[in-house]
Amino acid sequence: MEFLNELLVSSLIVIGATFALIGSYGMLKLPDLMSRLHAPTKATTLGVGGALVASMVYFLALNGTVSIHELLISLFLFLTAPITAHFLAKAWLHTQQPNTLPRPARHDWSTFEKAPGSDEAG
Amino acid sequence: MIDYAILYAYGAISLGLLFNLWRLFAGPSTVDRILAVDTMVINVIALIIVYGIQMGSTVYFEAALLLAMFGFVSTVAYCKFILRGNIIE
Amino acid sequence: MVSSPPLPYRCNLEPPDREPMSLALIVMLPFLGAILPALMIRAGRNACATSTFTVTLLAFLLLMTHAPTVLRGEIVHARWEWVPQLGLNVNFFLDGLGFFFAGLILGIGLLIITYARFYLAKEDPMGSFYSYLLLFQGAMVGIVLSDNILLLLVFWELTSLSSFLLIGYWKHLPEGRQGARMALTITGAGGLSMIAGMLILGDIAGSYDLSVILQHKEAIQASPLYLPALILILGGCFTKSAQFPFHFWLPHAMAAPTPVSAYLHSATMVKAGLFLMARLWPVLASTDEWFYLVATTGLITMLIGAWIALFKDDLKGLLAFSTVSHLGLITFLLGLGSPMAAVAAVFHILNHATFKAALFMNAGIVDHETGTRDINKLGGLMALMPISGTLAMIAAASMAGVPLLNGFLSKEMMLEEAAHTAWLGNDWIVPALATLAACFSVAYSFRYIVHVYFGKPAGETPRHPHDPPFGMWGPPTLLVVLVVLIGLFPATIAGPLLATVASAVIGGPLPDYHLAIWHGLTPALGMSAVAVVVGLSLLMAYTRVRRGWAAGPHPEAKAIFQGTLAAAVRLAQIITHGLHNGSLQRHLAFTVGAAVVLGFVAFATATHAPGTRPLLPATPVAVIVWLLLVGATLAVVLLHRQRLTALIAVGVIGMVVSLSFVYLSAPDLALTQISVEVVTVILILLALNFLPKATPNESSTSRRLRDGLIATLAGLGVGGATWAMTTRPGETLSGYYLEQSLPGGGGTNVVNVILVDFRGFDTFGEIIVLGIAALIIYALLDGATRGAVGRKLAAWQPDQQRAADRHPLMMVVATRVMLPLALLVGAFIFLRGHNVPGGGFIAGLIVAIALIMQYMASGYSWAAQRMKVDYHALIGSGVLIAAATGAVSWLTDHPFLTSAFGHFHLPLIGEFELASAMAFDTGVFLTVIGATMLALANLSRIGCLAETLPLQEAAMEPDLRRTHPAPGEH
Amino acid sequence: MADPHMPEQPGLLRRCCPHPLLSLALTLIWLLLINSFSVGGLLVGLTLGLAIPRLTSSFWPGRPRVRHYGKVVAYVLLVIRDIIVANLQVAFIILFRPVGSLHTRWLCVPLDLTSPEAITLFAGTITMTPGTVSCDLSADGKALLVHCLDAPDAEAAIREMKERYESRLQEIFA
Amino acid sequence: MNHWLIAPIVLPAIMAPILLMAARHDIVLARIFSIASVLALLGIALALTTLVSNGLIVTYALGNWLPPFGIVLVADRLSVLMLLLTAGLALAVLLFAVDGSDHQGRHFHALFQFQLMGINGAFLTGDFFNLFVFFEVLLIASYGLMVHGGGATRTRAGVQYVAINLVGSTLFLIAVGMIYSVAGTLNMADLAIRVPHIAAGDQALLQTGALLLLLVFCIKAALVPVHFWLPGTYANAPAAVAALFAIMTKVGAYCVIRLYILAFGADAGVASWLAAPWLLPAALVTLTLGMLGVLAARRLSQLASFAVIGSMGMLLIAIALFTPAALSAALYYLLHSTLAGAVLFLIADLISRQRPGHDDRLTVAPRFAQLSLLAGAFFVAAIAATGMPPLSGFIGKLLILNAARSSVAPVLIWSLILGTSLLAIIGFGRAGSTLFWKSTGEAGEFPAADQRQTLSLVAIGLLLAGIIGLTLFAGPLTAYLDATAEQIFATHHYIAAVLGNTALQGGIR
Amino acid sequence: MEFLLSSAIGLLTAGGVYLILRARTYPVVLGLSLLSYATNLFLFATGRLVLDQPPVISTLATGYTDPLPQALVLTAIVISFGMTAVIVVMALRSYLENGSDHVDAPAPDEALP
Ligand code: NA
Ligand code: NA
Repeated sequence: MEFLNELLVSSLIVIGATFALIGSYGMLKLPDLMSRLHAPTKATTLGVGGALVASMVYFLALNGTVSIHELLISLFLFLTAPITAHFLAKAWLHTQQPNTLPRPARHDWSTFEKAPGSDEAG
Repeated sequence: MIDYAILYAYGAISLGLLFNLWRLFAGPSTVDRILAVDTMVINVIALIIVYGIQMGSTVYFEAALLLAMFGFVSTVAYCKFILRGNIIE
Repeated sequence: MVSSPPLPYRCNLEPPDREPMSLALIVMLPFLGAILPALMIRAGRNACATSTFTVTLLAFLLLMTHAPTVLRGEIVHARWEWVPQLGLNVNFFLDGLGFFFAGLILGIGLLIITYARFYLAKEDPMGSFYSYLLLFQGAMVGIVLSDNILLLLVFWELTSLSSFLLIGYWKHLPEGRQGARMALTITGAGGLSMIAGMLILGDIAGSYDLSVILQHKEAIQASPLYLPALILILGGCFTKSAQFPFHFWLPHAMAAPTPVSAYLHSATMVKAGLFLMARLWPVLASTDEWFYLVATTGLITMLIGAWIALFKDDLKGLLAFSTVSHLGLITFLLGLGSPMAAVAAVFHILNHATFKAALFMNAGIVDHETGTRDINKLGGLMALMPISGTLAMIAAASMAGVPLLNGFLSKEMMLEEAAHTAWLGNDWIVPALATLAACFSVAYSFRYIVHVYFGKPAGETPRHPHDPPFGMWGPPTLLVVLVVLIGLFPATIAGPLLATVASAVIGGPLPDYHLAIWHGLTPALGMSAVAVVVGLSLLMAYTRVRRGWAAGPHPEAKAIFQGTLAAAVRLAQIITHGLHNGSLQRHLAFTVGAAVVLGFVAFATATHAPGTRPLLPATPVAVIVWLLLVGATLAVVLLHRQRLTALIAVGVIGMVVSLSFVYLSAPDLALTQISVEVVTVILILLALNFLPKATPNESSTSRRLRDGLIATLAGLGVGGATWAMTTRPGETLSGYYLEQSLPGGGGTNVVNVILVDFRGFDTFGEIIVLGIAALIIYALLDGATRGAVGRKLAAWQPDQQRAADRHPLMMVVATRVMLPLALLVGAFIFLRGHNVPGGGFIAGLIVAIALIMQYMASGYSWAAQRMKVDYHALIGSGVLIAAATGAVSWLTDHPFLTSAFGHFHLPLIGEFELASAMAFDTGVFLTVIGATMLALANLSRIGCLAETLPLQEAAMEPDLRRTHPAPGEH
Repeated sequence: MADPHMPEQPGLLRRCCPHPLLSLALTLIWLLLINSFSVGGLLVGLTLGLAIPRLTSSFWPGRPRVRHYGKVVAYVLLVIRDIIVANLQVAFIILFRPVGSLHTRWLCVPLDLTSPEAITLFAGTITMTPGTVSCDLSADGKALLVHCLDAPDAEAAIREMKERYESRLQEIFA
Repeated sequence: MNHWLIAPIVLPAIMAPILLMAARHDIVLARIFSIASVLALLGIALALTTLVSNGLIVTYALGNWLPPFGIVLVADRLSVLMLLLTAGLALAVLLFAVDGSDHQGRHFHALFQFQLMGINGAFLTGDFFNLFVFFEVLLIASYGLMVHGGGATRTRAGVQYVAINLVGSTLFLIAVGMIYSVAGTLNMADLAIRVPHIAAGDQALLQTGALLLLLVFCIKAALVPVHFWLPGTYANAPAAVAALFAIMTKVGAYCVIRLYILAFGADAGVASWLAAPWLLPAALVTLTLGMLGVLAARRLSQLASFAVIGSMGMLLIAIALFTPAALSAALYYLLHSTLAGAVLFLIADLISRQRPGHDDRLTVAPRFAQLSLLAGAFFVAAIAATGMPPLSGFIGKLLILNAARSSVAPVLIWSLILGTSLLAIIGFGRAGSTLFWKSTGEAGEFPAADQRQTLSLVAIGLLLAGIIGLTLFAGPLTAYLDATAEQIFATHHYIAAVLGNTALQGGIR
Repeated sequence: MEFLLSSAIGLLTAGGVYLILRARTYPVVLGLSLLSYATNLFLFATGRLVLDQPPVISTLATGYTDPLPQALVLTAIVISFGMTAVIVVMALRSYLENGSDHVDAPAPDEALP
């Protein structure tokens, strides 16, 4: 039982760490920002997740304490990672002004066009 | 066994951090640098959790929690700065 | 508990004082009375002059009440303690010398006051004139009555100050201002030199009391410090009495109104130096050093003053240089060191005062009546101003040394002494030079008479002259009467006084002397005769002599002095403004440089040994963290000109430092660092919005190398110190805290217990720092919304292209969800802080960040509308709660911030703890929120003001339902 | 922090507990945070769960109208599964696919969702799942700009996103 | 337990938030509160003076934690004297500010109170990390006061001031760290006991730390070469603030006196009199540069700034002699130079206000209102500042000269002190004649400024009265200061008061 | 480990000093930040380095680190945070007033208009 726990914890740690590494590696390898953006926002999420689950299992099994507050970290990461990516993408759109973008039906993307009804002048 | 796993994790995450550091230097754009730092924060969270496992202590949990909660705030702030200049309008 | 050490300068209060008050009153009356003229001037000029006169008269009469005592050879004392530790006490004594000078000062003062009433023009502020005059008078009387050389110094410098005011009285005249400053500079310098001299003298004698010092001739002259003391004291005397080479200030002080010149520069102030030499004569004189210093200086001054006086066309200039010459004469006499010469000196002081004051007043009359003092423009005034002319003739003849007048008598005595004086073994040079000086003296004296009152008028003078009112010629008449009377009956008129004074100077038995017109055919008579003949010949041949003089070099002392001063000022400005060029870069380079030098030298010069503490292994994680830190630091330095990038890199450093704290067993620090980092980044970004986005490269390569060198040294220093510290074992107080934390502080998180309990006072100060920071930020930003800055801000244009949407939807929604979660975490961190990492500070930052996220997501006005909290009040209440928590312990008579805690048991809930530290931490919590929010909210408010658009109410609502476009709008 | 200018004056229960679901969630999260269960902890959690929504109610002008709570759970499970798959796929791409062989492209995904919460959730889901990042919203909120790391067929990708996530979200937020 | 001991810190610390909350929008109320607080501080300082004047050293263990574990406040003659000086100066300065300049920006009174809290704390604390905290309190409050009212040059000078002081704070922490790392304590008295027992191998760290700390204090005390911040700061600060800052330089001097006699004085073994060889030369150069600056100044406030630098040089010369007599002289000079420096800034400001367009520059300008009144005030202040008789500057100078007799370089010290006095006399003479005399020759007059200045003049009068008081009562005062100096040198009294007699007897614990 | 920390602190110091010697307020602010990191780590190091012995009293603990430096560093962090905020805003105000963020004021006598 203990061995199984150890095995589980160890594999979770290894999996998490591997994904963390892959994410960072992708960020190094991929050629342009938009591609690079895929690497960390995905891989590292699982990377941290793996480590967190490992931690939960570890403290449950080895200490006998129910440690589930690690879930909170995941909750926050899940809440924030899309925002981060969204902003990075918008910042990239704003600085690069790519002309190959598909355009939506009536209005442009909000990075380039103000929301209708917004009373911002100029 | 866990010790080896942890050692592996340290190596992997550290390598990842070095990659991030490289991206921080190389850029080329500021957005790339922000991305590098954002990823770094995630890796650091992972590192702290693994360190907590190694030390068998939950005393480091809050550090990871705060990084998770607020790591993104600076990233968003940097991006907002690039987008609008004024981050609180 | 502390007993005063035995003080060497404590004075003894015997013999019993006789009428001590009246003596002090003589000194104090002019000071006290100085306010009168300033007040009485409102009642008119006569009232003003009368009050001044009355004050002086009172002092004079008081002095005269002591005349019998003094003439009996007795000394009156009066003493009060002032600064006994220093030996500076208010001790006065009145002996012959003091009496003589005080009488001179007050007596001539009375005449001057009368004269000035008529001399001063309507537009001259008479009130301040008389005030200054009385101040000066008091200071002078103080000098001559002081029985304490430090007190004497006080009065000495007061004469410099009050004469500064008097010389500069005619503020509109540049000559007056320059003359005043020159006089102040020279006499001030002399005064400083005298301070040193007096301190040494007092030290040798063991007391600063003159009456004590005068008893210690042998000790003083035997002391190795005698010569320095002598030189320094003479520095004061020579400057004050305008001795060569310090003589040049006196003629320039003539820019003062004539009453001032007559009073200060003939009768009184310039005599202060002579007085002091006479005063200290018993203990300082009759050494070779004294002779060569004093007699030589006097002789040279006598000669040079007379020579220059001959060629001065300004009446007052002529008189001024003649004064210089006569002062030299007296100095010369004092310098001879023989009792006989001392008697002659005293006698000449008296005589000079009478004829010179009369002559000054006469010059003033001429100036007053004709509107000029230029001899070349004057002539033949005898016919127009017979009274003045007669007075001038007598006084000038006395000055020339014409028999039957008092000047003759003392000059004769001087020549007699000179005739017997050898200088470095040479026995003709002194008599020869003295005779030569006498020749010049005769020449300029007669020039004064001949070129002003005789001959034909040189031309039309600015005003048509006639004899002035009695008020102006009365006082000189009185003096001229004295000139004649003393000249005719010296022994009767001046004899007793002279004897008293001379014995006070000599401090021993008087020499055998006779005050008489005829002494027989002495060498002096011959020298006098030569002087009259040669002097008159010089005057006959004046045009030619003058031409010869004009051909020679004329070192203009004023120009040299002013040049020197200007050069000194310029040098001072080069040094000062060159050094203090307002460059922060320089300031910081000096500061860091000083630290580096001090640090390295201190370390190298003290004993040190390598540390013995076993080193911790460098784990791979540590190496990686280290690499990250190094990389990020290099990134900051190398990329610092791209400001946003540099900030990002700084953020990385902050994170790595937090990670290091985690790694090195400091979870509280890690939490704090993480939270602080976020707020700092937001703050800097808010500011950076308005700042340039890049830093220009302005430093030269050499500058960068210099800075790099300083930086490297500083880094090596601090790094080395860290190494030295961490590698050696050490013992600290920490054991106590670990031991006491739970039983004494009621918490298991020792760091938190230290913060809120053991060293809660630090934390109290720390939250106040934070609160102040926020207040300053508020004040700075609030000020930026107004005035020129406010207009600049309103006209501000963003310097970068801006994306269209201000509040991306996803962010708005996410932060709404985050807010309650973050608050919950904040509460969690707050509540647990006492026992595990956390606490009020971190919790406050968490809450603040959560709120700031709302601002970022939805904009300033939207969030500000929903934040009805007054951040000022939040800061205030935070500090007050913390203070109140501390003060509660006063109720039980415990010191501020004494904590209390208890464990309680409630059904269902179980064991829980309540601690006063929680209340304290609440204060911390509130202050942190208030401070952070006040700072950030006001920064964003500035951002809003800079936008051209008005503050909006609801545009940032995430409610697309409301803002959805009408079809076909685009 | 309560805003006195809030328009509605709801009843007592509503005033005390403006967001019951939120209160419940906060209480649970509190228990997560303190990492142990005790009556005292629960009481504190309940207090905070009630207090925090009250304090922050002015930041929550309207609450999201969730119709089917049951489907929320199903959706979460689906997304977690997809995230794991996504991670594997992306890891494979990063490690083994040559950069030149990727079909990176931009997609314009038309939106049927209207509520901000739903749109956010949809965009978030897309970002967290295979090889896609939602980059921008159109100014009128009716289209989502998505970047794909490797999408050979654009139409298929759009269809999959809409069917797999948007339709489910539409059911949840009705 | 004498709770009055903490009142000088807690009272302003409470008053400031009250001002924030109750009187933020009511300047009149704020003024009343602020003045009342300063008056109370004055009363407390007087009460404490009577408490310690018999030689008693009173301590106050915060949080009831015994030193060296908790923070302790120590009131002895020296610290109470500084409290009294601070309160007196603050009263005058506050009256001056209340005449209008307090309303030119936000939060003047709250910052003022916090400033007093910081200064008082620095004087009272017996713990050198707590000293750091109070340094920061007083510094940050001074940052706010310094830029009060804003303006281009003032804010720029403010940035410089802050930057320099932040570097100073950094150094402070490094120095404290070095000392703590080998001495293991933060309590000054405890440090004094431990220093002589510190191993030879650790001496380098200890002494380096102590000297770096000295540098920090010297930055505050504006000693060359770390004085550069002062002219720009003082000359650009609002006058009332510059006047208040006269006490800030004294905080640095106070710390030197306190720490380097207590912990690095006669009993410190190999670290004895650590500060002296560095301090004396620097002080001599400071005196020279300061007085040269007086000669070179182009504005009256600049002149006053350099006069302050010079006076700090003079003060630190006396301190650096490290004898009771010299220290007594130093304390007298400290009192004197604080008042003299402060009043110069106030006078400069009044003059500046009357000469729009010319301000306080030493240039010829038309005649201005109140010329004779201000000229008189300036004359008295200048006499004091140059050390001319009969005012306190002269007495202070004599005391220092007297004390320097037995020093290592009496001739040099005497020559410099007297020589620089001449520079000061010339400088002040130039300034005064330009401002008050030359102007009368110019045609025209400035329009009479319609401003209420009664309180400003009262403030100036108070300070001048203080100077005259120092002069008149120099005898009893020097006796008191002699006793104070003796008390400071009798370090065992201080140590026993803080740690108890056993600490002394037992040596290191 | 000690060497890593020492060299890191040294590097941070060097970087900070180099930046505070620059001519614009912004790098000076960053330099001061770097210096404050260095100082905080330095002050922290006065308690010597210890791994996994947090200053939290517990029955499981094998030892404790010196808690006092940690408390001091906490105070120092908070104070330097406040100071940084002030200098940032003051630099901003100065820039708005002067139109330049150069750190060097004009020479004192030129300071007046
Ligand atoms: Na804590
Ligand atoms: Na995705």
